[in-house]
Amino acid sequence: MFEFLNQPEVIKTIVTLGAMSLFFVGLFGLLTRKHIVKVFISIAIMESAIFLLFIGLSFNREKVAPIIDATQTQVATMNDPIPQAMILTAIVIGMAVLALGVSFAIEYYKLTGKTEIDTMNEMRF
Amino acid sequence: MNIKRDIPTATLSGFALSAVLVLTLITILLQYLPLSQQRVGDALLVLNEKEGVANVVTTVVVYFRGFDTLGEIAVLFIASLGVGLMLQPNTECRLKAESNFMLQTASTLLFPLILLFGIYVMVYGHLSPGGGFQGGVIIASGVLLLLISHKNFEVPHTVIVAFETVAGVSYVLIGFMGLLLLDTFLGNFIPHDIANMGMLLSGGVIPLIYIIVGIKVGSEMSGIVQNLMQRSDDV
Amino acid sequence: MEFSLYGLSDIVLSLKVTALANFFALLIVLSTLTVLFIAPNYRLKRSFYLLFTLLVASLFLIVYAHDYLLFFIGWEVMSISTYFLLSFTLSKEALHKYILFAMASALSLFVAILLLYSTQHSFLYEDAKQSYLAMSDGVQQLFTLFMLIAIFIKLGTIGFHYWLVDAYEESHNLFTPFLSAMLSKMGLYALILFVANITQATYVLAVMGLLTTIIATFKAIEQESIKRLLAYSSIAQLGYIVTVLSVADGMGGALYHALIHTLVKLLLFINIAGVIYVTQKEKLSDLGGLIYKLPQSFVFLLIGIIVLAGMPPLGGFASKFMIYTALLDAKYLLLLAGVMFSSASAFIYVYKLIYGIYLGHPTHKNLEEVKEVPWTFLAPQYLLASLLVIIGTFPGLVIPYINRILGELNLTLLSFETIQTLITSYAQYNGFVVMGAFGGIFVLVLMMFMLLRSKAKKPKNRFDIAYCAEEPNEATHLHYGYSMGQELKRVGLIHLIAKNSSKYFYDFLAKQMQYFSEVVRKIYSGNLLLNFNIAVLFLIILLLWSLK
Amino acid sequence: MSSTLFIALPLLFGFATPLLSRLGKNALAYTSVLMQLSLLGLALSLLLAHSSTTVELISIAAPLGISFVLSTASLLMVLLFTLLMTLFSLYYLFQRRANAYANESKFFTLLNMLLAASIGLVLSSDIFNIYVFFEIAGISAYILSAYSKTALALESGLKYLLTGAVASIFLLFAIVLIYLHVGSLNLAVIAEQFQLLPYNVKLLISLLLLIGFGFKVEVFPLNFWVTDVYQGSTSLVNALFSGIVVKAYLFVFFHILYLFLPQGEFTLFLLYLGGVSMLVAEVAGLRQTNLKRLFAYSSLGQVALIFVAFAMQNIQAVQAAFFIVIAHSLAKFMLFLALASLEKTEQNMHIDRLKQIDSPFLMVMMFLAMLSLLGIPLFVGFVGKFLLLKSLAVEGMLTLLVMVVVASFIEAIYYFKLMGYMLHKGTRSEKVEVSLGEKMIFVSLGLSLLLLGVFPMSIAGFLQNAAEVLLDQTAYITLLVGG
Repeated sequence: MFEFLNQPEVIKTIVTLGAMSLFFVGLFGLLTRKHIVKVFISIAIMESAIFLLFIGLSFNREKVAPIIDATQTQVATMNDPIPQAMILTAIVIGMAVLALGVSFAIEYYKLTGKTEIDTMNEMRF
Repeated sequence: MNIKRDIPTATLSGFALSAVLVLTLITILLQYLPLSQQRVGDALLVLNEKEGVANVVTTVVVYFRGFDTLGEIAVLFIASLGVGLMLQPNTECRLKAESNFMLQTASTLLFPLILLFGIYVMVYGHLSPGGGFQGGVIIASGVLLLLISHKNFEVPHTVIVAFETVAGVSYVLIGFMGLLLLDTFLGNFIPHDIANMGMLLSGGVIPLIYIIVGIKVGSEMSGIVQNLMQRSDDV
Repeated sequence: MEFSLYGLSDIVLSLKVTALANFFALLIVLSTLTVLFIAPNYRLKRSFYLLFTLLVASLFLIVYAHDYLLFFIGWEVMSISTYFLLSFTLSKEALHKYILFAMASALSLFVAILLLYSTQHSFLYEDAKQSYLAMSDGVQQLFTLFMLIAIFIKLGTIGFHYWLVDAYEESHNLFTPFLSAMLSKMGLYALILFVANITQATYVLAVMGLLTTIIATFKAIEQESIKRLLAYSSIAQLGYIVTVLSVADGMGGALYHALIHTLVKLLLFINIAGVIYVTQKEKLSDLGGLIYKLPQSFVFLLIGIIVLAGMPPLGGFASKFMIYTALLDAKYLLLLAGVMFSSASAFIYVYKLIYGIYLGHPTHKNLEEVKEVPWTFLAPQYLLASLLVIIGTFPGLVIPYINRILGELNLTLLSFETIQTLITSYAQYNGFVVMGAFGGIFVLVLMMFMLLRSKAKKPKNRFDIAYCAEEPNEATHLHYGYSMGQELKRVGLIHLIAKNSSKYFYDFLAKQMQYFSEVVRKIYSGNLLLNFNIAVLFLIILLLWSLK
Repeated sequence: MSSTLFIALPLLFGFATPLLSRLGKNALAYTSVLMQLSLLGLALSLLLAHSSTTVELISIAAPLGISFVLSTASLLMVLLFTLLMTLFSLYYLFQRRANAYANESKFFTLLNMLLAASIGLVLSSDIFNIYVFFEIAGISAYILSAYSKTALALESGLKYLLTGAVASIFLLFAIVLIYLHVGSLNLAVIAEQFQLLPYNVKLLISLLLLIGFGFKVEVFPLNFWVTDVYQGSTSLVNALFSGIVVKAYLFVFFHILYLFLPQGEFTLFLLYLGGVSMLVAEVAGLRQTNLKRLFAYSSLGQVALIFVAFAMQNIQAVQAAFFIVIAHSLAKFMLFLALASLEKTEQNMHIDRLKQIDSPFLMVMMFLAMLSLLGIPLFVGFVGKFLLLKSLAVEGMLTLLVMVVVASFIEAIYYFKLMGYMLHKGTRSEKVEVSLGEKMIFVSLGLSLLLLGVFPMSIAGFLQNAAEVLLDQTAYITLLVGG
């Protein structure tokens, strides 16, 4: 019944639409939310959207995971390992930046009691 | 039902901007994205045979794109340093209440299992899905479990620092060994016979590096989690 | 001497000894030596001399450069070293004013020479004409605009003189002679190069020159500060030169007047430097009656003002004579009338100058105790004054040198017979005879004065004004010269000139700039939401703009 | 084998800092300086060896894996970065007794990580690797910015971090699209195949890259955060930001641009973007009274000038760009270090305080730096500005020429205002102590500004070679892809 979903074109469309709607959510949050934690969440959502887009689009349904074992020795039928490696790296980096940002925000809040980015104006310019 | 509310202009404009951008992106992506493509990854799949590692993703992460991973470790290292700098351990900001006995016992029992699982994932990173990052994060989650269940639990700072220092230094040193022996940084200088593929001791330097990565990620994540935990009360 | 700069083969630079360069180099040497003569009277920091040396070096670079790049480098170094030299005495505002104009001048010169380079890829003077002709009309006008702005600022032409007067007034007394005699001459040198090498922007120069002479002359009349008065006088004198450069055969007169003006301004500024040195007063209304105390200085100032006013028999007359005949020759009668008008008006301020300082009554008590200025001040004045007298007697003396320059620039030569006579196409005069006649009259008058002087009543103190039915005291303005020239403001034109000032324009400009800056500054308020929104908007605009 | 050393050694040092700090209070500082000095020596020996462009492979042949390309252009940047970092460390050592940073070992870790990342950005030939170094440089800069943990510092750190995170999203997006369309991460392979892509895809990727790097190279509509970051951070750290970090980002952005971004209209657009950035920054800085913020505006202007020079895309202009890079790095370094010396007593100096300060030495040094920034002849700043304007004139871009000159004039207004304050005549109450070591650093920087300005031909050939190498994309592709 849902056979048509297996077509590459359809998968591509679904992945793109899904990832981009996630991206939209993140971008909307980034552009409108003021609370610092919400901004961080928005950034995280945008990053995830890109991860999903990448993994979803570079994944070929007809191929298998790139792990060689007794049953799978044919490299031609394996999926591209690079996107996975890249996203692994990117996730860790994103996480690290987020953790650092949150620690900045905590310390800033302790000093000034402010949580909204539009009220961060300690500098008199 | 009156759902009409005052929506700030900033929200509206933000909505409009993000909607327009995303719609444009979708149009371009849907129109032009290629379905299949000759990629560099396919070449790497072929090359992987030489290294005798079953999990090709591991080869790519640790070996073919080893410098990315080194950089990523550096990012994590700096971030944990930064978090440590910002939220310096303060013993007064701890959990206020002691958690109940069942939680304490269960987590004490679970922790060795989690540790073991983490180490397994780490050590078998070149054979099965998983690896240093995943294993390290699993270990850190075990530490987190202990942190939220035990009021006075603390991984000594010096232990964390020792682990991450030793791991970081040995990563770069292994890279230099490769440079000396094989004339390429991070070269696979330990014998790696293809016949051994699938065995625990295979792949030469790759599993070694992934274990180092695991130790480093585990200690750094534990450090970050611990630092954030210890500050979390007074916010 | 040709060489390339920066290891870049496409930039050919050259230094060349030409007659024109030698002429200006001679002026530099003269000014430097005379100025350094009076230096021992002042306690100056070592850095002053260092900067002064740098300044002189840059002047030589300007003069001997044979391409516009080296010229520009010299120009910038001159502006900056002058800045630091001025910083010893100038107030913050005046200093800022000076450097802004100097930078504007340097940067417009920079643009101009780059425009010149853009067509023929050469900075050399020889190629300048061709480069200019290769430009399109719009670029030609742009080039002329930038070049003339650069030159006019340095010359202090009216409208661009805002910095100059303050800088002269507040500069160190040692440095003022040099400022007036040399630095403004560099503007003149640039203008001569421009006119000779590239194009003669006739109408612009004529209008600017005439306006400058007339307005600056009347501005000078109303000044009370000696150095301000002389600053305006400098502007007016350079105005003559700008005017005469606008006509075809004006170069000879311009060079002649440049020489005379250098000598006379050195003389005058050193003279008043001496007066200020012994009296510590800088305003005309604070001085007076110094003729008996400083007789030698008086004589030099007298010589100076005779030259400045362009009266026979001294050198000033010769140069004015050449300017007038050049204008007459070119049938620019309106210009001639204007220049003569302003030249005649100059009598007022030169009289004000000599009266205010040396004649009349001493306004202050301590003026009665001053002594003649030290010999270090007098020695350079002897030299300069005798030069001026010699040129007045033998006006043809410098003609061969000027002819050499004119020949080099491919201009028509001046006629020359003997060194006593000055010959122009309209008239000629014998300087020796004129000097003899005037000298004879002068000796006669002097003798009469000496004879009658013994019969005149001598005042016992400075309040002893026998012919007044008043009893003056300390509060009374004894000095007749006080606010001299103010009454002229009743004349419509003079009132108009005195009332309006370029100050309003520049203040307005500065204020507008500040408002604008305040507005622009708002976007750097560090608001991240704004930044992100604008970034996305920027991306969207670019995307939609160029999407196919 | 040498190019990896430039990255791996500082990284190793960074990882090993906790170990070294156990050895004693000074061991860490001295070994750090020693390591940087040896890197500097290595870079200098490479410079003197005049070797041709070399490719250093990481575990696998060039187009497949990561490789580092050490050409004249990248060597120049490496040399500049190591030199500045060494001088920075030395300066820090000399003034350390008076005001050392808290948690000094972490400070040294961050410095070395920053050095490694900046060099990595310049050397790497793999776009994802560049992303990783982009993040390392960014994250160490965020922490350095927030290091003192005052409200101001934290605010600037947060702002820096947020913009950096957003920038990296756009950059990652671009990289993802590149990989999906081209199937490779190697710059040379991408350069080869990029022109074959559909126009709209090329456009999208270039714009995403522009936004991603635009935040970091401080180009006009994306640079509103910069002044806050400079104001909140300490002057010492600002010296690094404007001396090293921005330069690395600029270099890598244009390296990528020359290799595969669309030419023609896009470059013209970038040129005018640079011109507008410069004008806006200088106008905005006109009325500024906080010194650090003022220098931040000036940095924006100068970086925009470099942007214009790089965007010109011809050898002369790129050579000019390198000259301005050197001039600006040295001069801004000097200014911020001088400011750091002045701010020992009080942070966030107001322009009025310049009247009070009694330190002729620092004043003279600041004069030198400012005059060089303004492009006064005899200083190296002039050479760069002159070469750039000359090439603008030759190309007939008169509007841009006038724009740059007007912006320079506005910059002159506020720099001379500062000088006016410094030359203020009156009693000066605040005596500033400058130790001999600090003086030596200032003097060496000042002398290099003058010497390079008077004898620019000593490096002009090298810079021209660097410009040729940077612009020659076919050679780069041949080197990496082969044939």
